Amino acid sequence: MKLRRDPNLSDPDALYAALMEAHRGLDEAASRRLDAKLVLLLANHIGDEAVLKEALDLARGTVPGQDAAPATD
Amino acid sequence: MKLRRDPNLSDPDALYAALMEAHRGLDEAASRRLDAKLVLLLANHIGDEAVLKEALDLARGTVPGQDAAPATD
Amino acid sequence: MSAWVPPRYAHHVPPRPGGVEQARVAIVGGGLVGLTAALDLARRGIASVLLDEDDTLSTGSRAICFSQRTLEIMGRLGIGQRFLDKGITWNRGRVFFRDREAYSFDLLPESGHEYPAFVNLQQYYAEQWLIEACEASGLVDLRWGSRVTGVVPRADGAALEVETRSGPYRLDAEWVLACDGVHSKVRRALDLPFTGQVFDDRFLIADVRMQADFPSERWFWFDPPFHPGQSVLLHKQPDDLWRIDFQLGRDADPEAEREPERVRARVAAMLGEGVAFDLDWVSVYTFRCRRLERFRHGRVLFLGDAAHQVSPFGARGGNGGVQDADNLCWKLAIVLQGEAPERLLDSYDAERIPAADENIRHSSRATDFITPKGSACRAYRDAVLELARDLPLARPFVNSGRLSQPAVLRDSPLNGPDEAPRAAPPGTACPDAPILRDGQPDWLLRQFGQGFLLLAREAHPVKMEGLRTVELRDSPRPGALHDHSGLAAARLGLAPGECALVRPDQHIAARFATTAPDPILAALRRARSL
Amino acid sequence: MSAWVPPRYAHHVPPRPGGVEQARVAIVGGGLVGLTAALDLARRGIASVLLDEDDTLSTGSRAICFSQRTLEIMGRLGIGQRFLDKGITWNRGRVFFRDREAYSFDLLPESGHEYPAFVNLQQYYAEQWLIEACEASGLVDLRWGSRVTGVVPRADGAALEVETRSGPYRLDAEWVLACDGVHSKVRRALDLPFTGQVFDDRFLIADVRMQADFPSERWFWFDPPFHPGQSVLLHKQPDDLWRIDFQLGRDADPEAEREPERVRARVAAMLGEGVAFDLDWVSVYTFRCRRLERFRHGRVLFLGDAAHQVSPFGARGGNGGVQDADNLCWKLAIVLQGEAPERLLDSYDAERIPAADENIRHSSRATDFITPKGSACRAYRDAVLELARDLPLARPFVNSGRLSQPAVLRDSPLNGPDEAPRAAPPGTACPDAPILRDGQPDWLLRQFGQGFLLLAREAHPVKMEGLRTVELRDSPRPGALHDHSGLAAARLGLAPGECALVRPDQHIAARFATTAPDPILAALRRARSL
Repeated sequence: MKLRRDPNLSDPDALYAALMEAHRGLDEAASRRLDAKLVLLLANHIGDEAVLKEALDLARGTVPGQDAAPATD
Repeated sequence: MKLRRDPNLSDPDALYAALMEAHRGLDEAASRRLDAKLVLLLANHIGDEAVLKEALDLARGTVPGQDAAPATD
Repeated sequence: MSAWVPPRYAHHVPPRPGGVEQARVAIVGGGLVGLTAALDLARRGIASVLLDEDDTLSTGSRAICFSQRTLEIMGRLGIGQRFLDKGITWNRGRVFFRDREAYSFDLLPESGHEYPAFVNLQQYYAEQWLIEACEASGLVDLRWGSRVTGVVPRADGAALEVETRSGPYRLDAEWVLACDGVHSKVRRALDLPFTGQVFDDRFLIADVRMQADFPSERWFWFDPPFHPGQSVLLHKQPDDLWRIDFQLGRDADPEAEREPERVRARVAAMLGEGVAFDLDWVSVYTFRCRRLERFRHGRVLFLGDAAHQVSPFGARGGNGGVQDADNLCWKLAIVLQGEAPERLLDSYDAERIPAADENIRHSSRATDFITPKGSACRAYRDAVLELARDLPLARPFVNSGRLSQPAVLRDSPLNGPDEAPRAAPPGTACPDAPILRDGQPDWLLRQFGQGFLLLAREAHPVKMEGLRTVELRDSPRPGALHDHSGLAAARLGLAPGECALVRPDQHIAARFATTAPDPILAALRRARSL
Repeated sequence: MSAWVPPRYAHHVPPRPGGVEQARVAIVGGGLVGLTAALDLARRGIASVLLDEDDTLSTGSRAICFSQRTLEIMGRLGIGQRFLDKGITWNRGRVFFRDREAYSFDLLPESGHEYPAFVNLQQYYAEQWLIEACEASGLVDLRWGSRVTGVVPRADGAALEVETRSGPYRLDAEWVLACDGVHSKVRRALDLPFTGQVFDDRFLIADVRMQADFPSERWFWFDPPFHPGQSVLLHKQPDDLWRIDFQLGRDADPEAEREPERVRARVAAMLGEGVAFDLDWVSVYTFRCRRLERFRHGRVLFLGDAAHQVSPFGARGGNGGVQDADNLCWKLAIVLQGEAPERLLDSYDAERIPAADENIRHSSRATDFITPKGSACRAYRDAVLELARDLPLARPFVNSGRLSQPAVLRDSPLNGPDEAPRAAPPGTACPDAPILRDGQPDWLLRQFGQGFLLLAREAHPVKMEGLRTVELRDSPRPGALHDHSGLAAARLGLAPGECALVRPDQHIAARFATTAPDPILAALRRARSL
């Protein structure tokens, strides 16, 4: 399986807002743990190591985007 | 769909090591961005808002674990 | 091009200073929303008295972006073409992060609409055209230089204390529409709480006059080299004016930031050396996202900023207020005309409070994205922007303002059945589409008029009381609209034989699988709270 | 119980001080690994000279946890039962985070093995039993008080300079096994780089003698209240001894931390007031994870800590070294016996370097988890521990040491075909299982002896040169092993008619769908590098 690179959420704003709300009021260490937990929970849910590696490479910026055309949508 | 609560990775140590390796040498802000990117990439891949909400609730600790039995495996 | 000089309107002179006058409808506030309401009522044959403390138009670009839905409303009111002729049409936005473009987007990739996604226009032009149309209607008593100093609500209306240069008087109105803005005197007179979220960041608006070759696009910079750590928004306006919004941060000194030399330095840093420009208007502002608990208080109804305040990101202030007027005026008109009970006006709350909440939600989220507080918010914001260039999946998260969309009144008590659910469910503003009328190109929404309407595809409904019928046909037919492109049927999701009940504000009230009259008439009664 | 007093062995007196002696095999270092190698060679009929600079056993618990695979090797060498009789058997581990248990785990939930997952035992007991068995074999020339001061490699062996109390001498050995530990003199004499990752944290080991009712489990605390911010590991040993490892952090002063009163205070904080205990042994250590580039250098071969160093988390030091000996000795024996070419020894590198890398990888990862550096590492570590109590999915991430598992020699050049891939592919240490022999309960691995073996299920292979055959039968049959529980077939993944070629070190070399002799003999040749 490959990591999805197309938008795949019905309401990305709602997810983003929920993430921001979850971090609200946390101290720095707790905020970092929250992200770490999310990464681990979501990674475990996905389970597919190839997908996770692709996500990690993209997050690190070590893989050039496959979208070589001008970045428009 | 529900968030998987059972171990679902063939090599969790390898994923964990890859995460640590990805963070190595990053300053605090870059390290935070890396986690944020991972959360967003994985969340988009999953796409299912109910699963993501469950993960967010678990990460925040706002939902009691469903595993009420003594924590052994 | 020389600077535009606003008109001055004559101060109203009350015929009997110190006396008492009557009005069926008093509108407080002659800005964009109050004028729209006055014209909408006039189009429905309802006279109103409009009170405005000033004697001229607003200054500066202000509600610069007029959305497609607002333009359609202005079209219904008869002045849509003026917006098209004068306004700067744009559909494309570009987002920059630091020193490069993150991505660009089209707001309305589809053609086949009379109006574009947005036009940019100084608010004063819109006000001027509305005033001209109000005056021409003969039904709007425009009273400039008239300050409301007191409001006493009553069961049958409200008593307004009005001050003029020539002295005070009392205006007893059966209905009061409070359109007097974010610092609404009516709201304060009624001592109504106006609560919500406070944002600390200060912003600077500069209207800059110059010859420049930026395209007609919305450009948004996150953390640009010329204004590090902050955001900047650029919009083109008519008359060689450019609107620039600079985020200033929380610690900015508003007095110092208004100094022309300081503003000029900021603009020069952005435009680069050697670009000549004049400052046309400058404002430093902060904002909140808040609203009244209810917009209807008996015979006093609140519209626009008087009812709800949003952040400027998303052009949801002016457009939201125009939709308030669009929603309220047909209801008030048929109540005054005896065709509906007064309780119909409760649906103004039921419909426009969710819409206001949607606007507040979107504009709050945009503000959180544009002015991230705390390391997590900033990390996610910058993560999104870094990913957006290469990864389409990240772009929906980029939030430089969710630009105003017409509210879908999903849960309205006025909505009837959805017998054939496809596109455009009940509560949706009816989408426009090109049609042929008698073989001539025209637009669907232009055919709607000001009343209730039954829009049927490939059907010939029986005549029903209080309901005009419009037939959409797949091929030319006398007296029917020819949906030659198929876009009308597609956007409405109407199969042959199906029909939709459309309200006077062009929102779909109900959808029917057949043109059998009983359910249609039941829905028409429901849409009038009968 | 009084403290155990280690034996003293007589210093070796060279017959001709200053002279030259010969040996086929010289083993440098009489610790756990050197003694295991000497005994393994002896079991195969190969005599060796073992040189150790000291005259007694090691002190303290040291390589405390002996894994199942090590116990099986000791079983093959004839001393497995002593480990079972004396050692503390444990299968369960508990992990605590701050003030509560995060979870617990079973290392070997399945029964049907002669040996448990681990026994805990002071290293000196293992050494003592090995020495006794070496002495009894008559094939090991144990030379105590013999320090190697120089090594000169040659094409046909190496010249060792040996110092004794009675004077020096030279030992010309055809083969040298360097088992002289992390500070290997042989390695230094050959000037071989020994490189890898440095870890800065200091740890304290305390062997504590007390009467306590902790169960026979491995307990690991992350950030416990009695030792905040650090980790602690508790293991039970025989003789009322308890091994406690305290993480001390990077800035600890090793001299000060060794002070008995300081150690006593740490132990008392952990055990609580009123628990009487004696300190038996104390050590402060740091560690690295590193290895030689190659373990074979001509006729000099490196084993155990002399070849590779790991962190102590996971019990991979001692167990890894014992597996080195297990891997090397049969190869060296058949080379010396003329049954295989010298190049067979290259497979020691090919097989044990990946195994060492696996041990280093696991122990490095555990160290990273136990001693997180930087905010991201700590956040993930604590996130895992917080989630682990309620969510099974988080538990596999908890890494308090990945306890030693036998290496699977997947990519070994000695591996033959896998004609019927199921469980236990070529390269796997053959799993044990209960069987009946002549109706009597016994264990599968006990039947294997020291040579190559063909293990067939429900088949009667023809007699093949150099290959003993063992038949597994589903029902009793004279001369065959009765797999009464079916566990042998299941764990080996052998269907009826299939067979597996097993090496002298009990590793599966190849698997066959039938007992046709040609492919089997080809695999046997390959497993001997012929």
